[in-house]
Amino acid sequence: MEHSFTLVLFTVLSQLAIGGFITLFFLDALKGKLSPKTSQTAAVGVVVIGIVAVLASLFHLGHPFHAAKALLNFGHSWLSREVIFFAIFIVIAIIYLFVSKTEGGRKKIVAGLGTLFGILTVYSTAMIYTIPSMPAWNNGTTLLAFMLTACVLGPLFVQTISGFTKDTFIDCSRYTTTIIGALIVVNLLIISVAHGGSDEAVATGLAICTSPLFWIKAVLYVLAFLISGRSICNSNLKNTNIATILFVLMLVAEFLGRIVFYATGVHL
Amino acid sequence: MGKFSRRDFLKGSAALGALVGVGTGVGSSFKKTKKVSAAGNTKQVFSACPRNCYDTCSIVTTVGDGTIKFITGNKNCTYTNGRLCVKGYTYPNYVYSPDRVKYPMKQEGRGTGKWTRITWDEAFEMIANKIFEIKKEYGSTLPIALNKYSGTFNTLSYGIEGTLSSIGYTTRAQGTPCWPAGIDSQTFDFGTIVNSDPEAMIHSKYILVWGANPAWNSVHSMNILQKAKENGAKVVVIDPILTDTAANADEYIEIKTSTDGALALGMAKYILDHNLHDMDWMRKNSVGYQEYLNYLNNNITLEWASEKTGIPVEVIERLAREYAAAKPACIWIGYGMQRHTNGGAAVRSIDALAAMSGNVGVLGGGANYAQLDSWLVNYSAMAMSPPEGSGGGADRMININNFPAQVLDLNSGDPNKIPIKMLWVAGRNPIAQDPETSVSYKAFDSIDFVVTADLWFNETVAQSDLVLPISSIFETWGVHASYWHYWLHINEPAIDPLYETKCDVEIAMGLSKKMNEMEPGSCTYPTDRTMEEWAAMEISQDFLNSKGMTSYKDLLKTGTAKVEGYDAAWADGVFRTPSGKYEFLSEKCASFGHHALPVYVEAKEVPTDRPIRLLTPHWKYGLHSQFQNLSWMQSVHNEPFVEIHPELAQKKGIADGDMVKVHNHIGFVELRAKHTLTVPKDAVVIYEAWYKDQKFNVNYLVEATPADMGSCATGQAGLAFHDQFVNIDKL
Amino acid sequence: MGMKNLQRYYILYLFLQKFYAGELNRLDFETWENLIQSLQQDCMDEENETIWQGLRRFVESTSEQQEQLEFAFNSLFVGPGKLLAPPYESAYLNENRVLMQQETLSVRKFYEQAGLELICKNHEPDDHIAFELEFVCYLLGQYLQTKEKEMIQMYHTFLKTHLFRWAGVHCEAIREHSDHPICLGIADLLDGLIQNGQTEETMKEGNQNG
Amino acid sequence: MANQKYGFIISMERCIGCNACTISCKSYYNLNPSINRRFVREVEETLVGEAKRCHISTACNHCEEPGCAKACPTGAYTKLDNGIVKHNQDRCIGCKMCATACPYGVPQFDPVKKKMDKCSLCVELLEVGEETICMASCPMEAIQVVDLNETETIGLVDRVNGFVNPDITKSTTLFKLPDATHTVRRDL
Repeated sequence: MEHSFTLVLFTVLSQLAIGGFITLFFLDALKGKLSPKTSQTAAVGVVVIGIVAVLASLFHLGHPFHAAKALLNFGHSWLSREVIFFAIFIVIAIIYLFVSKTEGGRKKIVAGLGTLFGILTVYSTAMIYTIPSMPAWNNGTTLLAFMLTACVLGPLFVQTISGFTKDTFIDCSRYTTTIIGALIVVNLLIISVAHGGSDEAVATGLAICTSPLFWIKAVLYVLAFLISGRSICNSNLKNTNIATILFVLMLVAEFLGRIVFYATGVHL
Repeated sequence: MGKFSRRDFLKGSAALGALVGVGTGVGSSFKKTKKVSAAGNTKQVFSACPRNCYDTCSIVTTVGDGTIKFITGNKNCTYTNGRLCVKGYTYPNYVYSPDRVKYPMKQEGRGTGKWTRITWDEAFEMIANKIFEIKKEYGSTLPIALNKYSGTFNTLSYGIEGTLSSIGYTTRAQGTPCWPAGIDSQTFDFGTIVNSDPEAMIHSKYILVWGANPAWNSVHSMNILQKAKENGAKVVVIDPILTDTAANADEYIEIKTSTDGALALGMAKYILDHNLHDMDWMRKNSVGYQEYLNYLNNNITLEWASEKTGIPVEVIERLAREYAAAKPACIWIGYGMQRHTNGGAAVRSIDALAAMSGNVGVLGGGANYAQLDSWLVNYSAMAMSPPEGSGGGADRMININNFPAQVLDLNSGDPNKIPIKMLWVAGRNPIAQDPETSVSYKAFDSIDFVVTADLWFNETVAQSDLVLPISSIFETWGVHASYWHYWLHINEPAIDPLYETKCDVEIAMGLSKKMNEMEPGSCTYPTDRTMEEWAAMEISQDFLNSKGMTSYKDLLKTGTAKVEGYDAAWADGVFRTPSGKYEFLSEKCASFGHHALPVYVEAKEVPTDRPIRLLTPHWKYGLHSQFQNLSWMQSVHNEPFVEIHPELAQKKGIADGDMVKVHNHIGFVELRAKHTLTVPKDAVVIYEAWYKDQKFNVNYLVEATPADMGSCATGQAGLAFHDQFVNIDKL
Repeated sequence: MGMKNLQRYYILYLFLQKFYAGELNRLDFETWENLIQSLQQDCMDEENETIWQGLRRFVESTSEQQEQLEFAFNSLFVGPGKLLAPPYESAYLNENRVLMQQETLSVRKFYEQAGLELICKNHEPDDHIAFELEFVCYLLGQYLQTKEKEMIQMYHTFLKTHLFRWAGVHCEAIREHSDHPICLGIADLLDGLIQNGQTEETMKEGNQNG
Repeated sequence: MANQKYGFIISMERCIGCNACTISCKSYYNLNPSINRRFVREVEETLVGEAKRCHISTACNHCEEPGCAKACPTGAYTKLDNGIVKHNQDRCIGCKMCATACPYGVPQFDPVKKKMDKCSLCVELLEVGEETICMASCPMEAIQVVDLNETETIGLVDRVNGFVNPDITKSTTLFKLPDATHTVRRDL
């Protein structure tokens, strides 16, 4: 697909921001496990990444200055919904910046709402691509893959931030390993579903399997899975440096994966 | 406006003084005006397409603000029904392309690209000087050659022949590449070419389209075929290629290339054996029928015909039975099947089949090839006499189909031969379109001075000393007739000529004026007429009378009018042969070295080292080197390809879409292979076309092999374009 | 904007106009050198580096190169081959690279609003750069002489809505297809004028806003 | 107006794949060279019976449930009562989602306007009782624009092998499939 790099940036970055925010919801708002500095820094990161994502997405448009018109078809268009949900998400993330220092219900409500709109955004993004004219995308794997991107990058992002803020390390190794495992399974699923589908889906499957980027991603997945898995039982590996390495590996892997996603989609 | 002199406000400027001294002043390109042009001010005028095409369409051009807005077909013409073809619709793109040749320009060293813009006056002076120089040295203008053909069939474009005639006796590229063998055949059989009005095919019960592809080359006739089919006629296509015409027919019969004569004779034999022939018609209207029938009886069997053509005996029998039973049945004889070393003989056999089965002179019947009877024009722009005292005695003819080789021969330095010193090219791109491209380059190199008149920069212009910019039909007057249908169109200018373009007659007048200024009496071309007057002079009184018109102005009301009386060609039984009858046995034919009867002539043998036949038919998005170069056409197609049957491709290890090299002893081309079941297994098909900015030129593979006939009616034999053999390899 | 600037622009536009009208193609080398020298003198106050780069290219061109100018000029702007850097506005702005469409007609309309019409209307496209430059010189000349505000306004609008909209791409085409120092210098000159125009535009806006 | 439902009927029996429709439409609407509103495609040679050349000419199929309208974030597409799927270019921001969503790949990105472009069924011509440009230009009269509510559709099909399944968005274009041509081929 043409002009897809801006879409790669938007989808991966928005999912990273949303994953990061949901992590804040759990670790900060619900459990209070993060230092104010970490949660503040992470929240700023979420907002900045979210805005970068929005700016990137504008470059995809023929007329970026008329982007506001994209809100008009909320009733039918998943793209309109995505835009609106993500805009609300960013606004809530900004509000969270101000309430994160406080304690109690208000913070939880804000974080909960942000999480809700974040999930709605990822769902809308996935639905944009779950369309009959793109047979390989037209199934649950698109949604699964997008959700998992958010799930894997979010906690790793917050862990990485906590490294910078010299916060105490929160161990998520079981969780991370599970999600990376799930990603590997979903990727196998995508290929097998494609191979069993229409001519165009088969062509997509073939294009994925022959893409060098896909194989680089596969290597990164396996590497990240091994490191993360090893850190479950090896307490020497439970530290923010390892988390940062995993974050970089998975971020690169998701970028490559998304490039492959757009490049191999075969239209009816 | 007045020129700007050094103004007070620019006191002290050093550059201004220098600049003011150069050229014209500021504002001198403009004049004062009060009006602001209103949008939406449109008018419609009649134009006509002058291309070398069966359909020669009348066009309605919508003009606004002095520019072409849109073009459509002229509904007054029932043949086209107000529709054009894909090529015609690209004309706005054609006229307004920034890449047209705009001004007269001269080149310092042919092929160098070092072009200088000159005025028309300078161009005329250059040409005139060269003519005088040649005349002085050789005592005649015979070393001046004209190579002009079918780039435009506007009758005013024959002004270029007139130009050369008006300066003296010159050398002419004579003949026509594409259809002369068939013309000769019909000249021997009927006396000349006359086809029934193609619109009358609607009355036919059975139509054999034999070696023609109207779906691509005569799309309005294709529509008539379709309507005839919907009326209940059976349409059968006989062709080596399963064309788009064949695809829309009831039946397609794949014939082995160059064996069409054998099929016609086989069918005639069956008809004779089963007493389905029209003895009465033959007795009354023909000579030599007994000899012909004897030849069928003694020499032809269906098994033989089947073996030659590759068509099963029972199919030939059925075809013959259906053809003879359907009344009326017509045959459309295409130009493809006569581009062979036995092509003329094949057309004679088909003519004979139509005649013996009683289908000549019948509404909805006929052996339809072409006609020139509708050209009720005076050729007044062409018919010029040489100046008094011209040397050389008469024009010298050289074969257009072997032009480069003949030029090289004349220029070989033999003192007994008058060489070609100057060449005028018009309405042609011979370097790209003639066979044996590499020989063409050599021939051009041997000529001192080359003038090319064209709208586009092409290979031939690149090899010229001087290029003259030509106006399109939308910028000039014209009178246009077809060699197939019977409509005569007038073409009035839709817009002013862009840049400094001129039509051929204006060039002739300009040159004449210059030559007579320099040497009074050296050119006879009249210089005192407007283009409208020239156009008016072209339309013959016969035509005006037959339509009840008093002047060309009446024709301007409808843009077009049909010459009547040709619903069924030869219905009056008056043939234009020496005997006045249809001649199965033609002494005239024999006098040109052929058999007097329409006998079978063996096809050219397939060389063992080049076993694959190369067919190079016309292309649907272009006409020779025209149209395929336009950006609109490029938006639907812009890459040459070779069609190959998957079985042949498999033997050669060529996958669909592979780059291949098609080559023979004279050259090669490289292009993409396209698998298709619609071509024969022993041939490949490359469509001839000129792609802008691409190296592709199929003529690197085409040898100047003459067809068997053509020299009687057109002066020179045609070209056996389809008797070419190649090898093909994956790259 | 200072009168001096406008006077200098007038000279530069006039120079470009003469160039595109083909009138500098056959100058003898001495006349050419004198012209360029005096052009440099006139441009002493010019601060735009691109314009100076162009002027320096002119000086650097040798007499052999200057003799070849016409060939280079024709292959870029005249033909007979495919134009490598078409000198027509519509060749860049029309979607089909087709001349004499609405793009050309809107230039025609502009001329008409200034009370002018091309003598060769409908024969040469109105949007040939030589005509556009001549028109620019006309407006500027009128203003410098009469100080009529309307003229300078039209001058700015014409540059903004026509010449400057496409001349940049045209300059790129020259750079891509030519290595002739004079043609490259012309591209620099034109680009420099566009840059100055943009700077002035921003300054003007700044002034208005401020 | 309300009772009309405009749609295309394409006679593949008549279509010869010449692209006259594409070019005349391009000329009338002065489209960018890189985009077209009509598409002429070669379809399987063995579509009906023995192998032969087969073409299909289509434009926007003015679907009953247009995928473009669902995908477009600005609501630039509207399915009108008269059957036409109208694209309002003033609203378009050039996000290209419609091109992805349309099963036929109809909307195209105009690189100059930076907006999408597609067939409007020449609505302004239809409204004054004239034929669409493609219909009036086709030299084979293979293209018809009809009121589908008033037209006999027996013998017509809504799908052609090799062209996309009409079920997804309920394409309204109907086709007359070509008859089989009896062919006699040489054995080699």
